[in-house]
This record gives sequence, structure tokens and C-alpha cells, in this order.
Amino acid sequence: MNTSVNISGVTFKNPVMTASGTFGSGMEYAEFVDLNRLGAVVTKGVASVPWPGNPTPRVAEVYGGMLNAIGLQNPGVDVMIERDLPFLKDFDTKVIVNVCGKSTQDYVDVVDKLADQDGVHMLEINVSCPNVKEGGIAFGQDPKALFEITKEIKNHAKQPIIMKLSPNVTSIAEMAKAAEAAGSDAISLINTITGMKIDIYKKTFAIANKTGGLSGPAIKPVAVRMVYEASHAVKIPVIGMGGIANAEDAIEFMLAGATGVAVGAMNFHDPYTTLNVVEGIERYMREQGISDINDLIGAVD
Amino acid sequence: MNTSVNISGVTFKNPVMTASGTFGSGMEYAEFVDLNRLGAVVTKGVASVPWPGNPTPRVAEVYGGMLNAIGLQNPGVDVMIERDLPFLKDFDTKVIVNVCGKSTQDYVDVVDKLADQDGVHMLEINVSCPNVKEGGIAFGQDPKALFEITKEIKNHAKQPIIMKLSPNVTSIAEMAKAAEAAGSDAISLINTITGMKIDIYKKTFAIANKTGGLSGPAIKPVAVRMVYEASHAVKIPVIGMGGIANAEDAIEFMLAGATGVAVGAMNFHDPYTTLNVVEGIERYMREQGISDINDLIGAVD
Amino acid sequence: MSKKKKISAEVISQSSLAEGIMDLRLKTDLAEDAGPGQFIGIYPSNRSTLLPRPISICGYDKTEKTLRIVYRIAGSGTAEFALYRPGDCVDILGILGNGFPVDKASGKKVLIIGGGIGVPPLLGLAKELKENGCAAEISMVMGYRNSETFLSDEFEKYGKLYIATEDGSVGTKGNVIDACRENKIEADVIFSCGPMPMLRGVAAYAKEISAKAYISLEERMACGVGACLGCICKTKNVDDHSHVNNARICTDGPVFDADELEL
Amino acid sequence: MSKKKKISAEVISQSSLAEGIMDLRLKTDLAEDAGPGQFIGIYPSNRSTLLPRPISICGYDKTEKTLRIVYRIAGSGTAEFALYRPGDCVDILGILGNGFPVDKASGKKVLIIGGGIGVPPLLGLAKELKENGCAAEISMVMGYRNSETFLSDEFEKYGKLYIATEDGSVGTKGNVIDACRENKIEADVIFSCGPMPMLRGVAAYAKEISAKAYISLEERMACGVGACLGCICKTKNVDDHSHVNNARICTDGPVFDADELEL
Ligand SMILES: Cc1cc2nc3c(=O)[nH]c(=O)nc-3n(C[C@H](O)[C@H](O)[C@H](O)COP(=O)(O)OP(=O)(O)OC[C@H]3O[C@@H](n4cnc5c(N)ncnc54)[C@H](O)[C@@H]3O)c2cc1C
Ligand SMILES: Cc1cc2nc3c(=O)[nH]c(=O)nc-3n(C[C@H](O)[C@H](O)[C@H](O)COP(=O)(O)OP(=O)(O)OC[C@H]3O[C@@H](n4cnc5c(N)ncnc54)[C@H](O)[C@@H]3O)c2cc1C
Ligand SMILES: Cc1cc2nc3c(=O)[nH]c(=O)nc-3n(C[C@H](O)[C@H](O)[C@H](O)COP(=O)(O)O)c2cc1C
Ligand SMILES: Cc1cc2nc3c(=O)[nH]c(=O)nc-3n(C[C@H](O)[C@H](O)[C@H](O)COP(=O)(O)O)c2cc1C
Ligand code: FES
Ligand code: FES
Repeated sequence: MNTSVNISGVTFKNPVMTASGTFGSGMEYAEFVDLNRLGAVVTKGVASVPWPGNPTPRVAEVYGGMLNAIGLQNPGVDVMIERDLPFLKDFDTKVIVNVCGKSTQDYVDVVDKLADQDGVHMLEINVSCPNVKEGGIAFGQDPKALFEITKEIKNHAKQPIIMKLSPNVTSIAEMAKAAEAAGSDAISLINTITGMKIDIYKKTFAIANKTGGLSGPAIKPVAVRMVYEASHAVKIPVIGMGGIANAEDAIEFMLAGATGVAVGAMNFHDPYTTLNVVEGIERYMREQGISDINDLIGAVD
Repeated sequence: MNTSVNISGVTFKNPVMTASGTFGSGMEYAEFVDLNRLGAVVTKGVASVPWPGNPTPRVAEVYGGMLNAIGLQNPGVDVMIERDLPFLKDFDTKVIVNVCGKSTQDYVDVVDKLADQDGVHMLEINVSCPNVKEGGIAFGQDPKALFEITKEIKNHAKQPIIMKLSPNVTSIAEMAKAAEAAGSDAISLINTITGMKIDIYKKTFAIANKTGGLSGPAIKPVAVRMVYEASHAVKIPVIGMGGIANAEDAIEFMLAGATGVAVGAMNFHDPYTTLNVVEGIERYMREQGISDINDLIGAVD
Repeated sequence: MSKKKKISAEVISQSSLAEGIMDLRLKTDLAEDAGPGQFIGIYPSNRSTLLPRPISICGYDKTEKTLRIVYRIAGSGTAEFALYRPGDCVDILGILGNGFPVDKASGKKVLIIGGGIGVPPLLGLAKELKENGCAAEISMVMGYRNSETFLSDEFEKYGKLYIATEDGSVGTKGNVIDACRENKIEADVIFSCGPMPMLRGVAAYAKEISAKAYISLEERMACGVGACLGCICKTKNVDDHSHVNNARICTDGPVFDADELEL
Repeated sequence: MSKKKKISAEVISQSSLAEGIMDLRLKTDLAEDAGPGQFIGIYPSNRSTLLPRPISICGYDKTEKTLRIVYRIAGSGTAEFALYRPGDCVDILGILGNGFPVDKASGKKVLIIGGGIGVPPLLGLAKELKENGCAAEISMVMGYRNSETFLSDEFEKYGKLYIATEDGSVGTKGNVIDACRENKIEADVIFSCGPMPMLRGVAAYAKEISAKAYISLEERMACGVGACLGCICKTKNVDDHSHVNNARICTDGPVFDADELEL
């Protein structure tokens, strides 16, 4: 039984990854899950310098999911290189570093610093964070801006890059095409959908930032649809995410066209989710007599 | 205690309405709910001629909601005038007729036919149905197209019009402004978010149309955010909907900026939902010492 | 007929009739309105699933105010129902649907054909026809996968019962139509419920023997009360309510005159 | 310390201590790792709410492997927990957080200050200090809304207890700081848990009497294990882990040296 997939020349032992920002640098969940079992660990977004993020409350629970406006707090790429990457090197899993920035130069700075880190197998470029005022999503909601920044990052990146797309757009296919045209090696989606919660007794926003990104099972049907549309619009591989809670969900994304899948907010509900997804996919393949996981990709059309 | 609200010159005894397409013409739910208690009944979308709609399966359950691709099946405006409007006239509630079409002319034809129906208090123009191939959402995803069709409909309409906006856009504020600029008297949002579900055992789409519109509690945070953004972008009143299950949810929409609120998919979960919302809002006002419901509108900022 | 209601019903008993087939009895006032071939919507209590599950009425006792349903564990909702114990409460919506037109059986040779999980609603029909109807004769053909021929002992009380099993372990090996032919069953009126391919076979068989067929259909439902237009089937002629060639299974059905459908 | 786990725990007992205040005891191996001031995440079984509820450990018995938690019914999750009966199972995540630094109490005059639903975790602390610590002296001030002074009888076993109530029905009328002043309570080390305005008062009072203060904070949490960065508090200096002026309450806390915080 083959469970390995190939994304832009990188081989993953299985398609199961962690969604950026929901798994720290892997350290926090290593207490629960053997990281060696995962296809890849995708780290929390990192910028060229430390970012303090947004005021609290930063998270709020909603029906079937949560809102977050962490605001990309991160210790900066230097700390990641000194502390987190060495920790991850000890595991037999691929490492994808998620990169954030406020300007094109910010992104390029991080990408340059990571260029000769051989423990970094791919870069995921977050141009879709709805929770920072400048940069971030501005690049992710306009196909021209997405094209430009992708091109610039591609000029610098030594590792293959994955542009991470925002669902807060009219046409996800158009965004996927812009990323592909600019040379992105793969795309991942969806980032969170912008949402809001109001406490009707306190008469305040549940999130200090007013709006936050919606994630969790609530968004899964939107995510599956967008993965389907994006994967039909481009030839580069797609990594799908949005509400994955179990192997069935992950397989649904693959049938829709995803080559890789990532578990996000459901890690908070059950820290063993990633592992359960890995094992559940294997069980499904056995039961359905599927010998190569690649046969699942885009199989429902 | 005043629970009445005014939308573009029409007075509603309370802000609670039914979301189009989830309440038939009112007849089906009259067995459960005294229609006299509702602010308004909003009817299923009606076209100039009967439409057969989409093949089945047309509905699928998802986490915290459902997908639908009814495809705007409807008996045509003539039947509505002969059968449904006379039925509704016997109730002391406002009637909003939801109008659909494939071309501008289609919409205009319906609007013209309804012009001298005094049992129709407002028209809601559905330019945001994701489940029909032509027309519909095409108008609802492009501000220019929205402006043009709004203008044309406004030229014909005798009743005040409500443009119903699609959430499947990059900027809801821009769409709201286009509707306002073209003379719409009010706007309503959100229509369903396009989603997809795949049955991993049958390897088929759960909905024959492949994609369907997501509704129910799962979409509430997105709907509240869009109501907030839209109501801050325009001066015309906003009718909010998306996942309302109880009075707390309805109040959340009002605090975010909605003047009216509509209950959709949750009617299917509990046919008494509209009535419970009406009574729950009154209870909240008593408990919180709010004498005029208009004080809630946009109160969290 | 009374108004439809969503109310809480109390579980009286539950048992397993066969592998994955449950027999649930509920105490509820709705029983007073029940008829054969009608159904109820049962709401899972799991708050992440919101739609009612349509389940046919298998039996009812109007004096005791009890409803009996027999269902297959098919997914998360029915799996939850299978855990219910006496005393538990469950929200139900009903009474839904039109039911079988028992008056059409008056003075006629009736044939009742059921397959798989389409068998249960026919038990209530057989009982009603036997006890309150004026059918000249009642034959029944029930199709099962294997020897787990649930409810067959009860059917026998109401008329002549033939059984078909896919694996041939009981009765005719094959499907219900094979059993009809094998036993050369004649009829003026057929009532049937089961999977769509079987219903198509029933409609064709009815034509052959010049009988009327009334068949009960299934479709994904959201509201269950005729409002959402989710559950339509195709009709030969323009439908009175929809003004297109669609009828609503939840309200215009689930039982239709086979001649009126585009199967 | 053992690894954190998500496991199922069995409810041993549950009772109400005061209006809306519940006392729940769980059987779980996690008790072996518990210390005063740490907490667990409790998952509602309602499938529409997915995040664990952080609740402090009020007491623990490492031989019996039991945890005790005392909580206020504050919303849908805690309302669900309040229905649990002996024998029910509940998923919990733990042991979380750093807990109170009991070693800092060694040879010192200790003052424990609690307010409202911040009272429960201090009971485990008082017991630990009394039974296994080497504090020179233990005074305690607990603040309540009214005469429902839950847990106060148990605190009395571990030292001198002062009570403050908002309505003046028991002890000092006013808040915990009013009670401290009224009783001129001296201390070298203060341990405290309660609402933020109270904690600010505690930090100021500690300055006044030149005591060290260790305070336990609350914030909305998602993961509970330091991964999501949802639950931060502001620190005076750049934090070792985050490299900005933020510490994670769930892992670096919930107990912090008040001097290190930007309150
Ligand atoms: C009029 C009618 C009468 C029925 N009577 C019976 C009966 O007496 N006994 C019995 O075992 N089954 C009956 N069914 C089928 C029954 O409704 C489904 O098996 C049940 O809804 C499955 O729910 P679930 O949550 O277990 O499955 P899931 O697959 O988890 O359900 C997901 C969603 O799909 C819907 N769904 C799944 N399967 C079906 C289906 N076959 N038909 C309609 N909706 C479906 C569910 O209602 C739910 O909304 C009937 C269906 C209809 C339409
Ligand atoms: C470290 C820590 C220790 C705590 N210890 C206790 C304790 O011992 N006893 C006790 O009664 N309460 C304690 N709380 C508060 C407790 O977590 C909340 O009252 C509880 O989460 C409310 O959940 P709910 O579902 O009833 O409320 P809801 O309002 O329905 O909860 C919705 C969401 O908000 C979160 N939330 C709501 N209130 C709070 C809050 N005050 N703090 C953090 N998250 C909140 C919930 O966890 C949930 O994710 C503690 C909080 C923290 C952070
Ligand atoms: C708390 C939190 C923090 C996140 N931080 C990041 C981030 O730093 N970079 C990024 O690209 N996406 C981030 N995301 C988005 C997730 O990676 C993922 O795209 C999204 O949550 C949808 O998946 P889910 O529904 O499985 O959570 C974050 C999500 C959450 C919930
Ligand atoms: C079954 C169904 C049919 C619908 N039909 C229409 C329609 O005819 N016209 C329209 O404008 N919106 C239609 N809608 C959208 C709803 O009116 C509403 O905007 C949407 O469902 C969000 O609200 P909810 O989450 O409360 O359902 C339909 C929704 C559903 C679920
Ligand atoms: S289920 Fe809604 S019309 Fe039949
Ligand atoms: S709750 Fe996630 S870091 Fe503290």
C-alpha cells in the first residue's frame, strides 16, 4: 500500500500535515503525537522580526469552530532557525515553514534567511491572514498583487513555494491561476474565513480585533468546494484544509482534488487528530482495496 | 416596549422575518406558527414563468447546517398572485416577495406584474443564488452588474426594493455600496455560501448540482461580519440572516447593524424558530430594560 | 387531520430485529393522527446535525398513543437512535406525508410488495387493510437479503406471505418480482415500498398484470413539510401545486400512483 | 512530570456548593500529576462546541487518583457539566499549566487571597502548603458576593481565614483588600486568584507591604497547550519563549510573578 505523495518534487510519507498556526512549531504537540508519523509539520507563520500580535481576547468559540485573531505573533525567523528547526530535524517528517510579512521585502527577508536551511523542505507563503492590518491578506485578495509577490518570492526562494490562498475572494480559481502563472510550485487553501461574534450581554465583540478568522468543521463545505475549484483551475498540486476532523474529511478533500491535507483547529479539540487521520486513511484504503493513495486525488469529478 | 422597525417606509411589527425559500409561501408553516406574530413573511423566489429547478439530491446535511441546490424551482409569478398572495392577505403581517430571474428582463417582468399588488409590501431581489447556471449570482458578484440591474429594477418597481447580496464576494461593502448607489431601498444578506460535499464511500457529490449553498449556524459568524461591514458602508437599512437559531442570534445581528432579521434553515430544525425568536427578543428587551428595539440596531461598534 | 407538530416523545422500548435493524416504540399524541405509509421526522440530539430523519410509521396504537418504527442503522443519526433506552425522550415531527390510499383496496385483490428497509411501513398497511379495510384478498411479497427476514412472522397474520431472499436462504431465490412470477400472483391493486430499482420493477409488473400500483418513494429531505422543495420526484403531468413536473415527496407523497410518475 | 494527555475520566460525584457553584469529582490517572494552581481542559460532549473548558484543580488525591474541581455555571459548557452524574464519562485534557510555586513559601509568612470563582484553586494550595510545605504561617482572605461562602469551612482547616463579602453578610463588608487592611494582614509571599481588578489590587497591596505576589490569570483559550498563542498576557520584559512581551497563560502560567506582568 503506497500512502506517499509527491508535491513539487518533495516526497511526503503520507499526505497528512498540520495547518500553520495550530500546531506551534510541533514541540507542543510532540507530547501527544509521534511527529514521525506525519507527512509534514507546517510551522506557525514567521516574520523577519518578532511580532507581538493582537490584543486579547484573541480566540472565541463559535458553532462548529472558532474565531481567531492572533495577529501572527511570532518570535522572528532567527529564533525559528536557532530553536525550532533543530528540534524538528530529529524527526523523520518533512518541514514546511509558513512565512508572513507586511511588505514584499519582509517576505523576501524571511525567504532569504531560510534559503540554506536544509531542514526546511518547502515554504508556505501566507498572503491570506485576515487578522493583520497591513500586508497579509491585501496580497491575497487581488490576483495582480498575488502574481507580483509570488514572482518576487519565487526569485529568492531556494525551496519550492506554496502560496496559501484566502477564501475571502469572489473567485478562488482566478487566485489559483495567478499563483500558478507567477511560478508557485503548489498552492494551499483555505485560510480562515473572516467572521465576527458579538456578546449580546456584554455588548462587545468577542474578539478584541472585532473580526477573526473562522475555522473548524463549520467551514469544511466551503473549503472542499474551493479545493475542487482551485484544483480544476491549475496543474500545480493543491494542499487542502478547512475543518478536517477525521480521515473521512481528509479523504473528501483528496477526492475533491487535494494532494496534501492539513489538520488545523481540530487539533485543539483532539490533540491526536493528525495521527487518527493518518491511521484512518490507511484503514479506508485497506477496506476499499486502494493500493495507491494517488488514485484518490481528484477522483470525484 | 416598542418592537417595531421601519424599513424604507414600511413598518414591521417586529424585525423577525422568514428567509426566502425556507418557509414556502407561509402556508406550510402556518400549521406551526401564527403568521400574525411575524414581522414579515418573505416568500420563496418567484420568476416570470414556472421553473423546474435542479435534479435531486437537492439537499445534504453538513456539520451545523445544510447544502441546498433547489435551483429556484417555482410556479411562476401568476400562480403566486392567484394563490399565495390571497392566502397571505388574511394575516396581519408584511409580505416581501423574493424575485428571481435569468436576465434583467425576467426580473423586470416579475416586478411589473407585482406592481399593483397591494398585498406586496416590498420586493426582495435575489441576485445571489449560487445554484442556477445563468443570471442570478452573476449579477451578485460584480458591483457594476449589480448597479445596472438594481437601477433597471428600481425604474419599474412600485414597492420599495431590497437587493439580496451574495457572500461569495471579496468585498461585501463594495456590493452594498453599488446597490445603494443604484437606488436600492434596503439590502439583505447573506444568501448561502457556495459549498460542496462528497460521499467518500459512494464516490459521488452529495448534491446532484455538485455545489450547493451552505446555510445554518455554521455560517453565522461570516454573516454577522458581513452585516457589520455592509451596514457600515451604506445608509440604507440592512436585513440580516445566516444561521439564526434563536433570539440571541437575532439580537447579535441587530447589534451588528441589522434593522430586520430572517430565520432560514433553522425552520427545518425547529418549525417554531421564528416565533421563539420573536418572544425571545421581547424577553431580552424586558430583562435588559430596553424600551425601543431600535436602540439595538448597530449598538456594538 | 390534526396539525403537524414538533413534540417530544418518550421511548417505551427498543430492540433489535436483525443485524442493524431496530424496532423502536414511542409514546406520543401524534399516534392519534397516524396512518399506514405516513412518516415522522426524528431529530438527533447531537447538536451538530440539525435535520430531522424521515422514518416511516411501521405501526400505531391510537388508544395507547404509541408509534412503532423499524429502521436500519445507516449513519450517524440512526446510530444515535439505536442507543435510546426506555424513558429517554426524542424530538419528533409529524405526522408527515399522505400515506397509502387504503380506500383503493375496497373489494379488490391486493398485493403488498416490500423490499429491504421498505418492508416496515407495509406492516402497518397490512394490519389496517385486514382489520379496517374491505380488500377481497391480501397477498404479500417481502424481499430480504438473507435469512434475517425481520417482521415476516407478523405479516403472516394478515394474509398470504411470500418471501424472496437474495441468497435464496428463505423462499424464492431472487428479488420480489421473481417471487411474484414464481407464484403467479394476481392482483388488482399493488402497494409497494422499497429501493427505486425494485419500485421500477413493481410498476412494470403492475402493467403486466393490469393492476394499479401505489408506490412509496424516498428522497433527501430538509423540512419534511413541503416548504423547501428539496425532496421532489418527477411527475408525468404538471403538478397542481408546483406548476412544473415535480411533486414533493414529503407532502404530496411519499405514496404516489405509479402511473403519474416519471420513474 | 508526565506527558499531557486527553483521556476519559469517570464522574465519581457531583454536588452543588452554592447557587450555580458545582463541586465535581473525577476518577483519572491524571491526578498523579496534579499540583495546586494547575488546571485541566474539560470537553463538552455537545458536538457543536469543540474547545476544552479550562477549569482549575481544586483538590486531588494521588493515591485514589481523583481530581476535584469546583466551577460556576457560566455558559453552555458548564451548564452541561452540571448535569453529569456518577458513572458518566467526560473527556479531559491535562495536566495543564505551571501551578503555584509552593517552594517560594518555605519559611515565609504566606497570605492566600481569593475572589469569586478564583477561590477553588486556592483550597488545593492551602492544603499543600499546610501538609507538605514549610510556610512559617498561613493567612487566607476569601472574597464572596454574599453569605454563600462556598469552601470557607474547608479553608479553616489550613490556617487563619478572613472573609470579605460584597453585601457585608459575613466578615468584612467590601472586597478582599478591604479585609486585608481591616485585619492588618502582613505577609512575605502572596498567592492569589480571582478577577483581574482584584488581582491588580493584590499586586498593589503586595507592593505596599513589600511582599512577593504570585497571581493566577485567566484568558480565553483554544489549545490549552501553548500552540495557538490565543491566551497571552503582557509581560514587562521580553518573554524567553515568544521573544516579544507576551507570555502564554496556558503553559507559562496561569501563575505569574506579579512583578513580571504588565497588569
Ligand atoms: C419517507 C421516508 C421514509 C423512510 N422510512 C424509513 C424507515 O422506515 N426505516 C428506515 O430505516 N429508513 C427509512 N428511511 C430512510 C432514512 O430516512 C435514512 O436511513 C436516515 O435518514 C439516515 O439517517 P442517518 O443520520 O443515520 O444517516 P446519515 O447518512 O448520517 O444522514 C445524513 C443526512 O442524509 C439523510 N439521509 C441519509 N439516507 C437517507 C435516505 N435513504 N433517505 C432520505 N434521507 C437520507 C439523513 O436524513 C440526513 O439528513 C426513510 C426515508 C424517507 C424519505
Ligand atoms: C486557567 C483557568 C482556570 C479556570 N478555572 C476555573 C475554575 O476553577 N472554576 C470556574 O468556574 N471557572 C474557571 N475558569 C473559567 C472557565 O474556564 C469558564 O467559566 C468556562 O470556560 C465557561 O465555559 P462555558 O461553556 O460554560 O461558557 P461559554 O460562555 O458558553 O463558553 C464559550 C467559550 O468561552 C470560553 N470562556 C468563557 N468564559 C471564560 C473564562 N472566564 N475564562 C476562559 N474562557 C472562558 C469557554 O471556555 C468556551 O471556549 C478558569 C479559566 C481559566 C483560563
Ligand atoms: C489559532 C490559529 C492560528 C493560525 N495561524 C496561521 C498562521 O500563522 N499562518 C497561516 O497561514 N495560517 C494560520 N491559520 C490558518 C490555518 O492554518 C488554516 O488555514 C485554517 O485554520 C483552516 O483550517 P482548520 O479549519 O482545519 O483550522 C491559523 C488558524 C488558527 C485557528
Ligand atoms: C432550501 C433553501 C432555499 C432557498 N431559497 C432561496 C430563494 O428562493 N431565494 C433567496 O433569495 N434565497 C434563498 N435561500 C437563502 C436563504 O433565504 C438565506 O439567505 C440563507 O439560507 C441563509 O440563512 P440561513 O442560514 O438562516 O438559512 C434558500 C435557502 C435554503 C436553505
Ligand atoms: S423536504 Fe422540504 S419540501 Fe419535502
Ligand atoms: S490556549 Fe493555545 S497557547 Fe494558550
